[in-house]
Amino acid sequence: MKTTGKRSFKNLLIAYAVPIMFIGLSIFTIPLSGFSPEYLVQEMVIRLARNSFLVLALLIPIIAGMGLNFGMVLGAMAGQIGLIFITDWNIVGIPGMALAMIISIPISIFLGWIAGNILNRAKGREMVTSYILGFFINGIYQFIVLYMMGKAIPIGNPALVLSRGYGIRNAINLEGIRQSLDNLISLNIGKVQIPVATFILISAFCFFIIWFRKTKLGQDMRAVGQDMEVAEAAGIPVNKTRIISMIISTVLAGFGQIIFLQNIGTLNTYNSHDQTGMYSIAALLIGGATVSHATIPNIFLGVVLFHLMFVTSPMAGKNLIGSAMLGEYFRLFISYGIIAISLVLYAWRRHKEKERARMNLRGNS
Amino acid sequence: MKKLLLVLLISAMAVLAFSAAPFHIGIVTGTVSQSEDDLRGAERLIQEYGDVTNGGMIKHITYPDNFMSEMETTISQIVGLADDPLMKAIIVNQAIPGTTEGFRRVRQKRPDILLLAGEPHEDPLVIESAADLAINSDFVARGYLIIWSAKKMGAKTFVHISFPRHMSYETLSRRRTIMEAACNDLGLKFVFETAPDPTSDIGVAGAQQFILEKVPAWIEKYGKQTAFFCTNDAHTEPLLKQLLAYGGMFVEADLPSPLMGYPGALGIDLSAAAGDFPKILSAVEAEIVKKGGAARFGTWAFSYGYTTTAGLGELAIRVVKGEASLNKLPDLMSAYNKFTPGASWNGSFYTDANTGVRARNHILIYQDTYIFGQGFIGSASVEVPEKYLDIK
Amino acid sequence: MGTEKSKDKTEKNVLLRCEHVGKSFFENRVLNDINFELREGEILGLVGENGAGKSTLMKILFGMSVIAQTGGYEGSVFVGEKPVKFNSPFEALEEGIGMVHQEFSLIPGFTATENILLNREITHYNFLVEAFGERLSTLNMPEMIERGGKALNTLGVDISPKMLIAEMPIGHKQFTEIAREIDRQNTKVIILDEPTAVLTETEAEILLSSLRKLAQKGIGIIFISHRLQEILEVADRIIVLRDGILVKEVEASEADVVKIAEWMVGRKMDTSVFEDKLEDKNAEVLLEVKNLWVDMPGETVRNVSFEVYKGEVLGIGGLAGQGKIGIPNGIMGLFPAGGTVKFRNTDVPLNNPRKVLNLGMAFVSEDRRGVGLLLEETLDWNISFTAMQVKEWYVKKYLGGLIKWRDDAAIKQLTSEYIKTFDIKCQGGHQLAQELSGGNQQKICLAKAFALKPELLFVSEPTRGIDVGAKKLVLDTIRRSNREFGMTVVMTSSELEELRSVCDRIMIVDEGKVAGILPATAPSTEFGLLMLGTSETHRREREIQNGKVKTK
Amino acid sequence: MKRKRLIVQLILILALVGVSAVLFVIGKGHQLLIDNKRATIDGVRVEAYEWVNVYVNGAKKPIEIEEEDRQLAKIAGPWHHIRIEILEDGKVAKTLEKRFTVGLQNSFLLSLQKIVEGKEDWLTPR
Repeated sequence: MKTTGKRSFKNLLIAYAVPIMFIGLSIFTIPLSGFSPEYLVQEMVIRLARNSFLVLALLIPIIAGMGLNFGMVLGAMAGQIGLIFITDWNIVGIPGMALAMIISIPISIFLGWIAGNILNRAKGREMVTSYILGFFINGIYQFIVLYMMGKAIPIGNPALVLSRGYGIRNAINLEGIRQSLDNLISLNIGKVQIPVATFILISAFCFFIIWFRKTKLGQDMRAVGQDMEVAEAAGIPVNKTRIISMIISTVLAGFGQIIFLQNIGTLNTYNSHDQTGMYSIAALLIGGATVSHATIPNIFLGVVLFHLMFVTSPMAGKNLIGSAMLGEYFRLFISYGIIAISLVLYAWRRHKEKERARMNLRGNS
Repeated sequence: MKKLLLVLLISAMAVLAFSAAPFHIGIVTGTVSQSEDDLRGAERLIQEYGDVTNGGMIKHITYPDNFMSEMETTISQIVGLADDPLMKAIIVNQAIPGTTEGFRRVRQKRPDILLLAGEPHEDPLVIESAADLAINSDFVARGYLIIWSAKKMGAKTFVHISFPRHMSYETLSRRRTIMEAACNDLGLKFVFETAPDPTSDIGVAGAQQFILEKVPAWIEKYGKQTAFFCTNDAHTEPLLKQLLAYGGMFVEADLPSPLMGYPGALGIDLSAAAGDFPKILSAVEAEIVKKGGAARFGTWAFSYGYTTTAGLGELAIRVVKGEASLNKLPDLMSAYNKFTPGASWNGSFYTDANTGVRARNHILIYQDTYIFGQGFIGSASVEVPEKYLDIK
Repeated sequence: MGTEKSKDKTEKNVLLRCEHVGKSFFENRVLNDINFELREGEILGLVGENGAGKSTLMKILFGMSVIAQTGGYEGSVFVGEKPVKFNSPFEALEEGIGMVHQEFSLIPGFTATENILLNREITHYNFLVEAFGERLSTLNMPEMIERGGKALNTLGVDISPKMLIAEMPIGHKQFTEIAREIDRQNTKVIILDEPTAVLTETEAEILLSSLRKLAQKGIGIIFISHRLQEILEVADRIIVLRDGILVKEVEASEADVVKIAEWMVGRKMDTSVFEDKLEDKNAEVLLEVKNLWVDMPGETVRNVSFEVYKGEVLGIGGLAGQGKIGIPNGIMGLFPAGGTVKFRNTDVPLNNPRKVLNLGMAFVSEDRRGVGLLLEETLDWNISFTAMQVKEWYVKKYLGGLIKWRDDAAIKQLTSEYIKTFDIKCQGGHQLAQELSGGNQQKICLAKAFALKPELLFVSEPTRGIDVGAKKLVLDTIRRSNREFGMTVVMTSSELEELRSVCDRIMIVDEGKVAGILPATAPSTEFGLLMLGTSETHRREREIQNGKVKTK
Repeated sequence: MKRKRLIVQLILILALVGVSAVLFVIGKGHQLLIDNKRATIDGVRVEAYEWVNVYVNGAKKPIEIEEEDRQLAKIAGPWHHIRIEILEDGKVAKTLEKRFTVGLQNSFLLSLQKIVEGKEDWLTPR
């Protein structure tokens, strides 16, 4: 009995190795950074509001067994195109955001459909394929935004178009929709401001996921995710289901990017989407999710832990080493190193689980 | 383990402990790999006013190297500075994208903090909406003055080297147009040459290789009385190297500094003189003259990035102390001059080309060009004709 | 009971009928002129050795796509009176034929209910269906659980419909699979492919009784099993396949275990049997294996102890998946293993292939393409590679071994030697291994092992996938190297007759344990009984292990 | 059945387009340029006011416009109202309230003089 208790505790440690490691690191970096609790809480609230939706967009492909969808940058790009249009038309506030979302939907569907089809030809290597796919679509995005917009696609606003007559400027000021959602219902607890409307939207989406899992489509995705062959044999259209999961993820990533950028207030036309996939995935992994299993609590835990590290580590590094620059490198080391570590830990964990599953087949020795 | 924890906690406490300075100035710059001069300017201030950690006045942090993708980090870095109750001014040099948003957030919580932006990357109207003061190198006046200087140095042709991404920057693309117009007016031949973007797949090495191979051909084609100019920092070093070897002229770099390209092109080590610009200038000058480049190569005697970080810091301190006012040109010049003995500055308020509105919080500045083996050329006192201000 | 059954046999409707069904995979004929019928409520037992054609027959009946892809089949199949030709399992399901596969087609993270009703879920309508299609209707879980429970109840087992497959013992998974087939509204025929292979004794009992229940409801069942006792217990009629031919169709009441085993393996082997069997019991023990377990997926070895005498050829036989292949793989350190292995009275470190090779053992793997050969290299390389690596033979050393150089001349000589000895059909040592035929590749593998000059050679499935002529050559080579060079050989094979022809003693492995060791001269039926786990001693042993010792 | 679904899908798409149109109209941002400059209305010269406070859409903080000045207000959507306080010697001399709707143009010019004088064309797209 004692040994099984010990073992299950060990299993628990293994299962939550990544978040535990992060909590451990945070215990060091928080006091080292010298930030006030108030600032940190505010920062975490802001980051929960702006990043959670993006991370949520990753859930559905995981359910469908397609791993971590690095291809979500496709959706981010679609969202940005929506934002460019509404900025050009000067549609502001909540209606502007909603319209940007509507514009992004068909683009996301199309991109998601392409991604799904390509990933169906690369079964088992979805993650790296979607990663590379992101680069490829990025090229097309740049072509459209830098050469087509203003020429083939009418964009009139001189604040958007380069003076040469075509191409969108490097940075776009999103003042029209800046924090329109966050400030729609704003609540102050102490000195911490809470963007209630954004959280309502996020929780609505969580409920959507919970509901979705209970639909026939959600059930099929779970089946496909766990065993493609069995699902196929049962007559579930596997490829189609996988494409649908990519489409949903891409559309949601587009919405997520719009929510993200309305909080940021500035759109880096050519770069804002670069790190979306990487950071969302990192946050999810740090929350204790794996390539094949992720829950809603993973998301919120992950966003908080990852961004806590992100906010505190540069200052902690600076204070520890004494040089501003090294603080920045410390942050990079921590944040990217941790992604690598959590992926390795995942592989190790899976190995352990497999070994454990076969344990009873082995001799008594 | 326990010991380590204790040490860490104590050092954390030390950070939190009250410092002696009455107020703090936050400075955000790039790292050495991105923009060394900006960072040296901050170190110069720390040297004078002390680091916050040691009870001084200056709190220096850096923004991410990969700043275009990591805007989130830039914003929180800036906002994080405002968490310090003694913080009275924040200077961001260069004010990369995200600075405006960072400033907006600081303003929301701490309206008392002065917000200064050096060399903003965001559109002038955008940064003006958030910053108390924004400083740009005067791309309008320099568009004319570089050509003016080139003519004075005896150039017949002016070659402008760039690539599409840079030409998508409003400031760079507008300066190019002004240069072309100035060439026409002053009787120089204007040539636009394209070189690969170092941030593309070819990389810095590939882009530099391209310049190394191409310059002899360009000199062959346009003659030795040709002044070259490139918009990209990575292109500068190989360009200078080849110009020294094959002839040709160079007025000043995009972000002029004696450190910009020259040490690498000349193969001299200036690390011992870090931050001491008169020493750097004379070392570079001696080498240029030795290689026969006298009167053919120029620069700003003091780095623009270095002076901007230090000068804005100095200005902020003076303003907080009540010794200067933020939007007075002479006060700004005096703060800048503190770090650039001997060199003169000129500047003007930025005027929006579309509306003709003159901004009260956006100043364009430039320094007199220094020609090696000859001295200051006097461009700071040249009147820039009105017409160039309106060229878009 | 048997007479009663045969009486009403003619009165009941025929559910499924095969007429002159035959199938060949290209040149290889696997089924020939099969005729049988299955009636309502009847349980038909189907037996045969590995490779007798059982699986192919079932694939035809279930419409597996592999059949159509390889040119279809001959003869005709009728469901009821309707001739059918299935192109996919879905068409078979449509006609009411369900199949329970040997490998579970269950989703581990799903509950029993979810698996039973996979893609046949009960759903609620909601308005989103109108916009986005049926798949957005929500699942009606309570009703599904009820229906899943009902299907499980029909089988008479006590499994919670909410239980996760991953948490189930293996037997429950089997029941879940069957329940899925039952749940289909129109199921008339269920084909069960070795359903009891993974079950404990008690579970098997329950399964058999639930099969009887199903039969009473009028469902026809085709039951494939290697456990002849079970077949006799449950089936009404038994058909025996051997080498693709239906050799016997009898009422269960007229058969017994020994008879069936004879029918199954009863053919005469035409390969020349080496007569000089070694019977020297006093021979020196070369290898001693005690309580060996090997974690090799699909070939798990649980607890095996045996001895190998110097100079003999020991055969390891048994049905596929029972663990016989796991034994050499475990000893050679290719899969995680435990237990004690002694070679010449010294302990052999497990899980360390290099050490084992150094001790003087060599292994010809059953996995020629994966482990055995460097397909894109020359024969020279293939034959000498291991010897170079392990023994540092055919290597010239300079500067006191600091620099090692391949001795190409020696390698060439070695290769041509083996090409001659083994009669390898090739253009010479420079040819690439992948260009050779299967038999010749096998010989290269043997040559590679021989080049190590091992004292003990493990050969695993040496004749798999090669034609009859090549088989004989390979077996001859093994035999000759044993008799002429005194190399001790442990040979694993699925073909009993092959083992009987080459080996001195044969060990039969069943369910990861040794079922028995017999001299090769023992009658083949005895081996058959050992393999099928029906020998009395073995059965008893199993019951003891299952904690069900019969006191009476 | 299929047909019905097609119709539903069509209706949904149309509804989405409709919603987009509504969002476009109610979210459209405009610049409202408010002029306090001397003007000639029907041949009569109207001087600029000394100081005017304009409250746009119930804002708490007014836009303060000096004599001969033009200021800018950002507004969104078609329906607006403004409250104008005309100050003389630092005291509110006159208060006016106006409701108005704007079209889809980007920029509108509002002349305070014309409002006070009761003219119709006080708001012109620009």
